[in-house]
Amino acid sequence: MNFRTALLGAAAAFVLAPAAHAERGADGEVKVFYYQAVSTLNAYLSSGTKDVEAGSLVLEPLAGFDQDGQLFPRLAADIPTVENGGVSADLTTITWKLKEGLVWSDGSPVTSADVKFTWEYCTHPEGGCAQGAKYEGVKSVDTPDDLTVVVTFENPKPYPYQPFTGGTAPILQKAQFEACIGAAAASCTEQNSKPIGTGPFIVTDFKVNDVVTLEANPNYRDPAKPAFGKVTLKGGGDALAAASAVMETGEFDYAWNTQINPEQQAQMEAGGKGTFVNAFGTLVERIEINMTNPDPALPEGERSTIKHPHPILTDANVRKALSMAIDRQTLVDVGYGGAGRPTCNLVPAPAFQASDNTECLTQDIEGAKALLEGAGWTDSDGDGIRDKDGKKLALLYQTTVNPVRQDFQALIKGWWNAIGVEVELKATDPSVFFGGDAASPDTFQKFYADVQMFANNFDGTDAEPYMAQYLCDKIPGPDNQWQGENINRFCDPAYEALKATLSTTSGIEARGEIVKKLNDMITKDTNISIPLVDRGRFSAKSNTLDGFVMNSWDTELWNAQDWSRVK
Amino acid sequence: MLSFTIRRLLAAIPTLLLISLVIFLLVDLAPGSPLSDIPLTVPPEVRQKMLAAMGADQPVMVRYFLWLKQFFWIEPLYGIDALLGTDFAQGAQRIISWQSRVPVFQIIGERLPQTLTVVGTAYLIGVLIALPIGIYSAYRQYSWFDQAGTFFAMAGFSVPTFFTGNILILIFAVNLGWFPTIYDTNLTVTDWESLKQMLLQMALPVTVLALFNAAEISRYTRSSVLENLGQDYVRTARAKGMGEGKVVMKHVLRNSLIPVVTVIALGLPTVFGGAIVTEQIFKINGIGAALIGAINVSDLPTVQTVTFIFAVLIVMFNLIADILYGILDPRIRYD
Amino acid sequence: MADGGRIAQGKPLVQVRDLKMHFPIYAGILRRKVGAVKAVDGVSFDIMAGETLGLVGESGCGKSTVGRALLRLYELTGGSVVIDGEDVATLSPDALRRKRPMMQMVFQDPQASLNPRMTLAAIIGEPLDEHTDWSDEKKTARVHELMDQVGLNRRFANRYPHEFSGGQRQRIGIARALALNPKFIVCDEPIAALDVSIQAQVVNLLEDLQDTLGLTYLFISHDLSMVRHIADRVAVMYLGQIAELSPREALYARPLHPYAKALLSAVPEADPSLEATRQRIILTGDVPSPANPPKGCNFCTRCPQVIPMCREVEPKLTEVEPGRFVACHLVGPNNAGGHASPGAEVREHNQQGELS
Amino acid sequence: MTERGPETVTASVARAERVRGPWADVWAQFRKHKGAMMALGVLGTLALVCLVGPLVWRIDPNFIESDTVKMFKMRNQGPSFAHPLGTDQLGRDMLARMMFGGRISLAVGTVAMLVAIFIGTAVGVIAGYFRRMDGLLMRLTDLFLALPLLPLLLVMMFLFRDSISGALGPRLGTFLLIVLAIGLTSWMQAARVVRGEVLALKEREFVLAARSIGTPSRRIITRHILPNVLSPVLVAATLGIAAAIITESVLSFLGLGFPPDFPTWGRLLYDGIAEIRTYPERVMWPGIAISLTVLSVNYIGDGLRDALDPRIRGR
Repeated sequence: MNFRTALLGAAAAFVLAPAAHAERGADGEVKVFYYQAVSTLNAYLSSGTKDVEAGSLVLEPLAGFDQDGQLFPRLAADIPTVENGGVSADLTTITWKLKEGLVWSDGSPVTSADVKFTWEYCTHPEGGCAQGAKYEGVKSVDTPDDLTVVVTFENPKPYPYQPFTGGTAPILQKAQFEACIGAAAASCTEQNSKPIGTGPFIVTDFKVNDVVTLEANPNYRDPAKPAFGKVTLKGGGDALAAASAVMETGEFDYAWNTQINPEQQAQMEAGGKGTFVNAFGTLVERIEINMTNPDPALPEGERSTIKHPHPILTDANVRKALSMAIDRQTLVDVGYGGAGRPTCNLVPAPAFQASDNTECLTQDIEGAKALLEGAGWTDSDGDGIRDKDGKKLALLYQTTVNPVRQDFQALIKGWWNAIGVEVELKATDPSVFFGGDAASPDTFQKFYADVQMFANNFDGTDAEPYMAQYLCDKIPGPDNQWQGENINRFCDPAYEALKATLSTTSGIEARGEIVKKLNDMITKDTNISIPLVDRGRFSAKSNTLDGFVMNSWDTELWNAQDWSRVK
Repeated sequence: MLSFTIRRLLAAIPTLLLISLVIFLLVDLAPGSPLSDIPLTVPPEVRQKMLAAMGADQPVMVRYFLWLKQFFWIEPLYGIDALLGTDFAQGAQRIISWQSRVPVFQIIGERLPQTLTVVGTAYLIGVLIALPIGIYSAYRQYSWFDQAGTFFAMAGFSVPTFFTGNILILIFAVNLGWFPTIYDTNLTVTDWESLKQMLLQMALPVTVLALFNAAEISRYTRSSVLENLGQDYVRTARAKGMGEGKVVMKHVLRNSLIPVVTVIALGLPTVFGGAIVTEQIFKINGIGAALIGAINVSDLPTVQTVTFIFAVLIVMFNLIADILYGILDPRIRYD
Repeated sequence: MADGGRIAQGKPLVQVRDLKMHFPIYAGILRRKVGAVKAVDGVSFDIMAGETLGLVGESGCGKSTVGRALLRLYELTGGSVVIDGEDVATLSPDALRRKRPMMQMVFQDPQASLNPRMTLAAIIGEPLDEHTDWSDEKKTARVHELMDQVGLNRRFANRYPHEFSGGQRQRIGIARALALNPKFIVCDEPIAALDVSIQAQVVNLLEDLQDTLGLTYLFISHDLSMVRHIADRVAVMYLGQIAELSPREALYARPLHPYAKALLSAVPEADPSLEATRQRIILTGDVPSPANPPKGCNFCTRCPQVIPMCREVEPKLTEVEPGRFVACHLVGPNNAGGHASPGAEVREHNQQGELS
Repeated sequence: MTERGPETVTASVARAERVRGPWADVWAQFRKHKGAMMALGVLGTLALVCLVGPLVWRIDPNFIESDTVKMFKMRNQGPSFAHPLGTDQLGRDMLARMMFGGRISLAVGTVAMLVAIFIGTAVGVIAGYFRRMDGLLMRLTDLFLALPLLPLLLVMMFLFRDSISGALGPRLGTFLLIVLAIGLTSWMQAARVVRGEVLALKEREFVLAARSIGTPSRRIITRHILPNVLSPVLVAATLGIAAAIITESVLSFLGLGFPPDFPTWGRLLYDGIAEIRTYPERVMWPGIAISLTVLSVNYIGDGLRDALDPRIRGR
């Protein structure tokens, strides 16, 4: 795809462009479109990406991730490491220093008490904090002085940068939120809609699920920024309308997540009013394979549980053949265009932990047929479907209702039919599929199908919790109300051991090597998960918006303070 | 009449209570979870805590009675407080949206103006178009005007609004660029320029909705007028030598508009429902869009409250239609 | 009361005793029953086989209700209606259905009483469908026979009611009533909706049919001249009760009940000399509401000859002369006609009467 | 006592004296309605194409070239001799898909309407005819009218889809479920109209006349009430087909319609809207098909109403 490389080049050009702002608020209004409208600006009450990103215009964490996934200080003076003494040698404490002279938008100083309060706010048992995972394993947060925060972990943390980093874990002002802790969190409408922050903008008006109006923060730490005096963050509609509003009608300067089909991408780009920007992170569309038997004839409570191994998919050759039959580039060209790239890995980025496995990228129908033939799966009754020991190669293939996924289903069904596998398709409403309702038969955790397709990723750049999903004790079943994350019901002692090693290994490179091995065990070696497409972030940007840099590791609005109007 | 009205109002109470229970159970049975749109990166324990904080893990009847209390007691108290500056509510828990943690009535208050502006204007224009067309069509039955009017009406409710709406957007907003594609809810009319902008952004949705409404009402008007034109009293009036204009305007219209008025009253609440589709197509963040959005993320308090308000509207307008009929048609006596 | 209305000749086909038909009134917010419209309040009479009993009275006096109650088209509030030995008021639904063929009805509005979606043949044939298991041919033959009987051209069998004139429609209604060879027919104002020129034809048809088929009629009408023409005996109703029941000639020559007098004074005389001296009695006041009839005699509020007793005691229908029954305190068996002097009568000549 | 309707009598009489039965009158009147005749032609053509078309045009509507090079050549083609309506983004033949979708949409519309009309007429007649049932049934109707039908439909689809699909197979099961769900949520208007008519009819003397003859209630209803409510029911039915076809498309929107490899016009239209900028014809084909069908059905209803009303017919 030629235009994709062009896009990457364009993105790079913006990074290099000098930020030549003269004066705060001089460039007037910037209009931003989030087709999934913003519900709240408090990231601790909603982990919806749209809410986190909108909130990031106002609230900031101690450190954020840049476009390459590198941590950079926001409220912190610098990034603590073992080398600079910020992280203790036993990996149990991390000490953050706040920038000096920081003030909230109301003019009061930012202190370590605010940071500590934020931790208390999110870990209160009745608060229902959506980002509780960010503070997992934190034993205490101490404030030796106004500018110093010491986070102590219960166990050594090889990766101590989870708390207070990224758009999902911003710092709240203690004075404002003091009364909103615990069960009162939901009643604090005013606070959640108009939080006092340190970011470049402050909220002037908030219409729930509709539009947020912001203006430049008069107390922002860089007196020349932001260049825009006003931000309108509009919501509602769909991706196509969002893309059109930037690329065709020019009503908006930037539209988030404009995932539309490739033909329309090309047509809109030709209009010349804007460009699509993309960046690849860790979101991977994949087919997950059920290692247990989902046969509806089994009694409820035993269906899709480890009691009954899958009759055909436990055969590694079948899984491999299924993967070989897929042409991932075609999937990208049909469904994603610039918003995707084919991949064979569950952890496709950042580079230090992304496996170089590319052997699946070439479709090999004949090879798949031969593999099945060799494994004893032959078409003994001449109906076009392979069988072995009286078991037919017939699969129920489920996913969510989504035009791209239905196209994928149709294409993959065709390829699998070509290698002698019968496929029945099923599509479930996403709110049910991802709903996690233990009573519903259609959730992805219940997995009452043979294979299922969806996308998953991990927060930030640390893949450890992500790889932990494939541990034996995370298998969902009736005993844990189907809440586990190991939806393949994969269980391998070698994998368990390697994952344990990761938990005690520090050092980016060393951890990256382990993640690569874990990744290969799940994909290349066992094919229990068949990665298809690395889905990037894909948004539309007006040609008159300057300074925008796409970021797939933090919020897309991460550098809104640097935006300006093209002169 | 008064006794009838009071009796109907009293009868509406158990009906509404039953409706609220049915809606609550339905919405509760409906597939989906309030946490389905949060990323998979959020672990199960955190999800459990979030559910508990929403109160979503409570048994359904507990939530129902809490909702009843909030809807019929606490929210009115807040309403009184807001009007009179009193403090009867004393900070009692309001109906809070699970998704946004904002009181549902605040959301409704923010959304209603958009819906009323667009739906109200469309309905009004629809009625204004429909009446003359319906009357004249009936008066000149089988004339070319009637044929054209019939075709217009038929086409109006035959062509799905999501089809016409999208085509109109493509032609007039995208290709010609005459109208905006996104409805600006922050726009307030202060001067000629903003008025022009308002009219521009309302043009397409109002056109689509008004045509749809006009189609239906003009059909009713036509058949009602036709029925009356065939009555003896019209023949008598003509025989008396009364002018055609007077016959139609004075006699026929007065009698034939009675059912039309009730149809118009009955139609109003259903228009809110129909507007859901229009709001989706034209990206108007009105009450219908709020409902669809809430359904999509299983935001039960919002779905329950908004649908119940729709139900109240329907019951209310049914009553209004009945009373109107009684007032307008002397033959109808309710006691 | 027990044997009111019986006359010596013939044997009664229909015996009505203390017939009551009350329609409840609900009012108020809770729709409680607050009273009843006493449309028919204690009516008794007999109809002899082969005779025509005229039932007259002003609009709203309950005469049509009597007719419908007789055929149990309403569930009676009280009383009994014995037709040919069986009490229609208490028959089980099944027995009632079997009873239906012998008692039929001709309705007032020939337009409304015919189903606009059925052809003439289907309308006339409906009773046959319901009560016989005849073959189609036999039914068709019977329908044609009936059409001949009422003077309808057979060619019209497939037409719909709207294609006929009022008189023709009433013939259809009569043919339908005759289909099952009934003995007793209630004619509920059968001519009220017809042109005068047609009225005579229909009445003559009814008379002819009575002669040939031996029918018994209850002829309900407010047209006193027509009743005089067709009825053998006449009952005068006022406000749900019978005021007077007398043989036709006697009644028309010398009405006894003050109401009957007033009513009959409105009938024009054919003889111009008599017509010139006819004295019209104009009643004053309004008819009381049947929901709230006056205490005592129902007619006491308007009676020109009212005495204090009338306002206290309800008069009973008694035989004051052979074959003549009157419900009036002034007209006892001993003083029949004794108070016939028109002392308190108001004489007027204008036409604004209460009688239609 | 045999249960013979009036038609039998009429028919035999007709044989004897008149060749033209009442339905011939209806047809004669119907033919005068130009719009209705044209609509009948259009609908007939559409239905014929959908029903017979696939026997002639034998391309599998779900056929995708598994060889990706060939598949790419076949994608997004405009109208051509090989594909008169072009192909979609996966190279599937649009004509075949349209014909296949038409079958489902027409069937859903018709059957769902029948269900709705059956329930609506039954409720309306019972409520109007039997006083004791009136209050209860009308409250029930109000209740249904006041319910938010979208969630109701969703719940019905959710609760019963698996069990019905299990018993009858995913296609027949889903079909029945959709049809029943639409029918069960759209009978109220018909019920109210019918009840009103029945209340008025019940007071007409011909009903009284039938009772005096001894016609039992059930036959008064079938013989005298039902034929006279035919006109409003037909109007309701035409609107019902229209509504059902559109409701089915809305369900397809929400992913609760047929399986994804089972195209209906509603689903094709919805899929097409995502590509309206690049391939507007993908929206136009199903959009026009739905609109034409619904328009035709409405016109036919209009013509039928005129033709069935003896008062109009007499003029």
